[in-house]
Amino acid sequence: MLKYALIPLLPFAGFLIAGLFGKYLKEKAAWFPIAGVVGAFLLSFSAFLDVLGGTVIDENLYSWISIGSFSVNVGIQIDQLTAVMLMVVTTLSSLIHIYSVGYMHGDKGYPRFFAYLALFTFFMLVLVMANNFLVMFVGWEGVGLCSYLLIGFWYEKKSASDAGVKAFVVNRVGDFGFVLAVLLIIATFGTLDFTEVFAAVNTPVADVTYSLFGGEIAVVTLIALLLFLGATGKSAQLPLYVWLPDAMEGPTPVSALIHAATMVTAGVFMVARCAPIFSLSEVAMNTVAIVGALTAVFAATIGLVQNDIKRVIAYSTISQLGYMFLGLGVGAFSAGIFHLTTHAFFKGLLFLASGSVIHALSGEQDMRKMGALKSKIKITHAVFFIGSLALAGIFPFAGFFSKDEILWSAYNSSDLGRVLWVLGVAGAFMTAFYSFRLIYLTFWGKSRVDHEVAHHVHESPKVMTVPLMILAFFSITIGLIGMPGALIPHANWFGNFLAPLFPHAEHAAAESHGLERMLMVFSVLVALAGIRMAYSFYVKSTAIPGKIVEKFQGTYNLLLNKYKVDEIYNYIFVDGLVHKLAKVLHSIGDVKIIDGFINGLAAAIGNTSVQGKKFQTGYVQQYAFAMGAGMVVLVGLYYVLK
Amino acid sequence: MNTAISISGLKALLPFLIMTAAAMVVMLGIAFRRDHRFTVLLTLAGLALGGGSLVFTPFAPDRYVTTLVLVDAFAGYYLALLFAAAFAVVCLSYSYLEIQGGHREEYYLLVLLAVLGAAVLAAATHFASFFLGIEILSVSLYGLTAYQRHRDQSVEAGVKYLILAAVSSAFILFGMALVYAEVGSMEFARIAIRAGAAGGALLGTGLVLIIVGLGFKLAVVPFHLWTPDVYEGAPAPVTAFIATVSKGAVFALVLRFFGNMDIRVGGALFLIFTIIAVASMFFGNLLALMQQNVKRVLAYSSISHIGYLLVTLLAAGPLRLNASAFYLAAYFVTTLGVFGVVTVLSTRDRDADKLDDYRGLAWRRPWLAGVFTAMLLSLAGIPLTAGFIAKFYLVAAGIGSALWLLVIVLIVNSAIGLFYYLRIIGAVYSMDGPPGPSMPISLSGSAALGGLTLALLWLGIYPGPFLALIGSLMQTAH
Amino acid sequence: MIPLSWYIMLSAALFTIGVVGVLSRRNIFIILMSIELMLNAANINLVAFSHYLQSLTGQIFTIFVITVAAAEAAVALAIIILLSRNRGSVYADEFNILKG
Amino acid sequence: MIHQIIFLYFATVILVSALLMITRRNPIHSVLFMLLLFFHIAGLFVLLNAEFLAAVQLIVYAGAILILYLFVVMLLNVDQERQSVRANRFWPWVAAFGVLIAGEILLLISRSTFPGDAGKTMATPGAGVMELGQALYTQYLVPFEIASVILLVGLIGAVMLAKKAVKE
Repeated sequence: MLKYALIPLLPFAGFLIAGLFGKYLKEKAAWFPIAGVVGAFLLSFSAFLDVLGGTVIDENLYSWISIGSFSVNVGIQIDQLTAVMLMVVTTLSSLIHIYSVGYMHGDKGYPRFFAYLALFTFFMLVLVMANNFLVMFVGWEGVGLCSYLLIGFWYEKKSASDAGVKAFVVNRVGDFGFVLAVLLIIATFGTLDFTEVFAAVNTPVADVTYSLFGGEIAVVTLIALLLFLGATGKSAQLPLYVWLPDAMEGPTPVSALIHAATMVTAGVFMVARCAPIFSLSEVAMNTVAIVGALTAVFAATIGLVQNDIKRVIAYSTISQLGYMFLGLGVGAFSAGIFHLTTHAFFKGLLFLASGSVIHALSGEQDMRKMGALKSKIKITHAVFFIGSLALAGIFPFAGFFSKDEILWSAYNSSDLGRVLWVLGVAGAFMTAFYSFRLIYLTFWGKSRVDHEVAHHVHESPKVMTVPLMILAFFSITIGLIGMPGALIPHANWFGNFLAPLFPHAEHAAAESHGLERMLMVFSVLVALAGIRMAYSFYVKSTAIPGKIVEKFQGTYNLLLNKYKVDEIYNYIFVDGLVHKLAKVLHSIGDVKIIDGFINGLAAAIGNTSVQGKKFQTGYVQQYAFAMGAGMVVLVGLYYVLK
Repeated sequence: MNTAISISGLKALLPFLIMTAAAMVVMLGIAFRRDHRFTVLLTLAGLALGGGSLVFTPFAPDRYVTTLVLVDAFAGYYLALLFAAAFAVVCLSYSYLEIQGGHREEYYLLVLLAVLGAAVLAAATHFASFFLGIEILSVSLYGLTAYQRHRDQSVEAGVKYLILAAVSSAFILFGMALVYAEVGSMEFARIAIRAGAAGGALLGTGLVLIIVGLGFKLAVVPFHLWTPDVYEGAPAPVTAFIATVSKGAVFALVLRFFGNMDIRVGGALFLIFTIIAVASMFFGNLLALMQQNVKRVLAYSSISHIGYLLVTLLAAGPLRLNASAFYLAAYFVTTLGVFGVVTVLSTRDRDADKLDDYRGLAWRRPWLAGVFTAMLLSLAGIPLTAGFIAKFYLVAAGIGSALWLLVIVLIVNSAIGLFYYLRIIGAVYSMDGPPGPSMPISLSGSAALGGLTLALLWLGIYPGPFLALIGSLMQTAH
Repeated sequence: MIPLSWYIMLSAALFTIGVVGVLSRRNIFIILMSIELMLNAANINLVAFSHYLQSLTGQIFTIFVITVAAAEAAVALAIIILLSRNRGSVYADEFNILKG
Repeated sequence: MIHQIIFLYFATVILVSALLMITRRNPIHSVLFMLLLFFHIAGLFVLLNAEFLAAVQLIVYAGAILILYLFVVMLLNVDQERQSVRANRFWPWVAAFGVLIAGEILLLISRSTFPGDAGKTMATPGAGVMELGQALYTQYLVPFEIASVILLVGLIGAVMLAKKAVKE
């Protein structure tokens, strides 16, 4: 099965060609990454069929590092979970590559863009195909790196480079958790191989406790929590979600591929992959569920009032990722992955479609300057509508099946689960509201488009609309693969497919089909109510929102300002102690780069750097003095300790 | 105690003799024919011969030559590393100096002699060879640093390095005298035994003074202040030499000298090294963040890298020698590669050390930019490069000894460090920048860079055989 | 006879004077000579210990130190000549273009 | 007793001339005090039965190195020194720092024990030189050769740096 090692390597080859020869190939450079990614898609499909036929691949290609008795292999593992991820990643990546041909046309960084995109795909594929933690880490770091490079793709724009820095800093915090978890795994189990680690978690080897902050904590819980910290960074969950909305500064295809369909779901994938570890720790599972549910609601409330079309979708992504974690946290791993799959299609669709809108409006992203576009860009409107229905969870669109399975699992799991279910339903209401608010503001009502822009409004070329239509098709149909048992017994093909991986997952009681059906109807009604409310607010009587805003001015502003989280972060880290130092910093160095630091933690670090530079006076005798002082201190220390 | 040198002893000294002979031959060569290319070829031949002679050198765990020099597998490994690094430096120097005018030939003579000094350090087991090795290295470096006589920066860097290195030598010397007073011997083995048992105040102070001096050579906090200035002022290939050969040889010596001592957890030496390591990691990375000068960024980054490397000194167990051996190899390849790019981009008038020199490099010279990116990512410890494996090895050695504090500090610092490497990479791939390519890259420069890049990827993607080699070499060393 | 601690005290005092000279004087000549003071302080120690320990190592080491001092002085003075030629100054605190 | 008096004399002169060396305004005066200091260190070496080293100290240190300094000092413009400030602006701090170091070393000595056989002399006077030579050319042959290399380095370095630039 060595040929499957080519799955990541083909995009990589595309990256090399586009990167090294892009200068000469100009816009032809795009074809190599596309060929690579499509090739990877075909191979993935073949692998998927293999897995479907019952062949699970877990092979070591060669020994990468061997240190004493400890060794790490470079290996691939294609089981059910990986097969699903492979299909999602390669399909989306292929479509988005093709779409970008049209979207990026004429951009001066054209070859570079495709090189980055192919490189990203390579790392994402490494991440999902890894058979041990270290290879997974390779992918994990790699996608983060590409994300950073792609967010700051237009660094002529200061906000883009700021956003890149923010994403960088936040993700580093998450990665720190991931790395520590990996090290703990080495220290505890002496191996990083998935199979071996998961086999060992139930044995006495794992009976280690660490005392932390005065309490005892089992090593499995500690590992799970650290891994989850990594996941919250990568998948933009509370409290590390702040980077994702800003990451929308990148080109729209990037937002679609990285910040909606693939990279941000890496955290979900990783938690699902480590299900054997998580399942052993109730604390960790509850943490995952609670963080997921809270994020789902929290991000949805912010999404209600955003005016930037991409930001609305970004907050909805955070919210939907929250649903996925909610599913994982209540033990419904396959439901979480199912939602990941459907979400990848409809959210990818929404991003690309919004890209098409932005393309049509010559770069305008503010919904207050849109409206009445539905007749001008018909295809885009149609697919946008389909995507929104899927996102809102309307039967029989894709989002309905996956979201409902998660909510049902939550309801069924425990008392805590019922509370989380309430949160989830509230989130679903808001999701329906803001996604249709988006539709109505953008496509319906009166036109608020600037006059110069209005003349140029045009439908996107075929190379962009065809991928949109393909995604729209999937957004309608993909949900059917996970038909809940309550509607058609034993038709949940997706759940059965993944079932061998999650034997420990809690299965909903079979006899409560009636209740499940009732809850389904309820949540669809809730979503419809949300749509209806959006309709009356933004189409029928557009005065209502204004009145509400007046009445709840404080709440509205709070939401509009994203709960002032950025401000609070800034307040703590920037305006507090380090404020003055930050000013010094500002005046000394390159404003562009330094402004990037003025975001929380980074500012403090930057200040230390500037303060530290003052030691570097350039006077040789002061250097010698530092040496002498160091000597005196060290000798003194030696005495004290001796 | 054998007092005279036997024939087998002479055989064991083969690499040293060849290096000395090479210096003589090059000197005579210059006398007969003052030609840049000719001198470089002679130098390279000498280094290759020295490296080749390692195959015939009878390394053995107890191959002492008069208690002053121990030619074992440990020394052999570091000799090979030093010779290889010097080979790359000479290749890069050729491309750097070819565009400079004047008499350039003595430069290579000093490089050869400095390598000899470094080689002596790697094999030293006695204060006499220790001190002389370090002095040959330093005195050659005074000359090399100030080589660009017409540039104020170069001369200033030379004078700073001169004063501080001389002071640090004086510290080392005074420390040696104190250690000698208490132990009554200058052999490492005896000192280690005494230090492990009941070291008195004289011995302790002596060791601290030696740490100060070695800390200067390694550029660790608080003895690091010279590093950015000298890195910036010295000619780019010399900076590469200081960063690799000089520091590598000194670290080999540190391993030899302190490695045999019982550095107990919680003991004074342990704490001192921990403080130095942690301070170096943080200082280096934090100060690099705001730098606009690429050579200074690399200087600060080297400070933090030595901080990382000190973890191996504190770790217990057999892994640490392997870890440091691999780390240094990866660090050599990476550092030489980075400075190689700086070297080939330098012009007759100035070194390419401004961030702006690299802006948009990817569009002018995609291959060179690719090499540069790979090297920077390796410095940052990104997977698929040698730097990642090296750092992983370090961390593995660290958690093997439960040095959680150091390991966590190391990870936090890698995170900070990545930022400034990415900043340079960002500049390389930005769309603005000076237009048009300047002069072509010389053959020797591109050959060296190509070789280093291959080595980087080989060590990063398929390090198995190399790790096994290190494992077998270091096993006999202990 | 003379206690060994006297020698150590003498050499320590000399070393300290050397350090102070290096750190405080502006003229690079004096700085270099102060470094020679530090080396000589170490030499006194080495010879004294060699005497008291009945071991020749210290004396032989001192010969090496003097050799090193000679080589170092040669290069150091060459650099000083270069400095005064290029910049017309031999004051340590006037060399300050490399910093930050 | 007589030894102690001789030692005290040497020590006093050494320290006083060292202090004068680092405080003189005129570098030539400093060099001369340095010369005085070297002579007295050589005297100490004789006191410690290291006659050969005493000779080396005088011939190499005082005779060669110091004279080299003197040459260069006189080669360059020394008058300048007479008008300019001697010490940098930190010198009081540095002096205080020196006191700190001295204090630390005193503390160290008070805590140390020294070899009990203090005061013994080396074998017979004169024989030291022979033993020294034997050791130098057998056991210490390797570092001896290395030491010759370091002189070569000094030679090349000095020539390379101080030579006149060639015109192209």
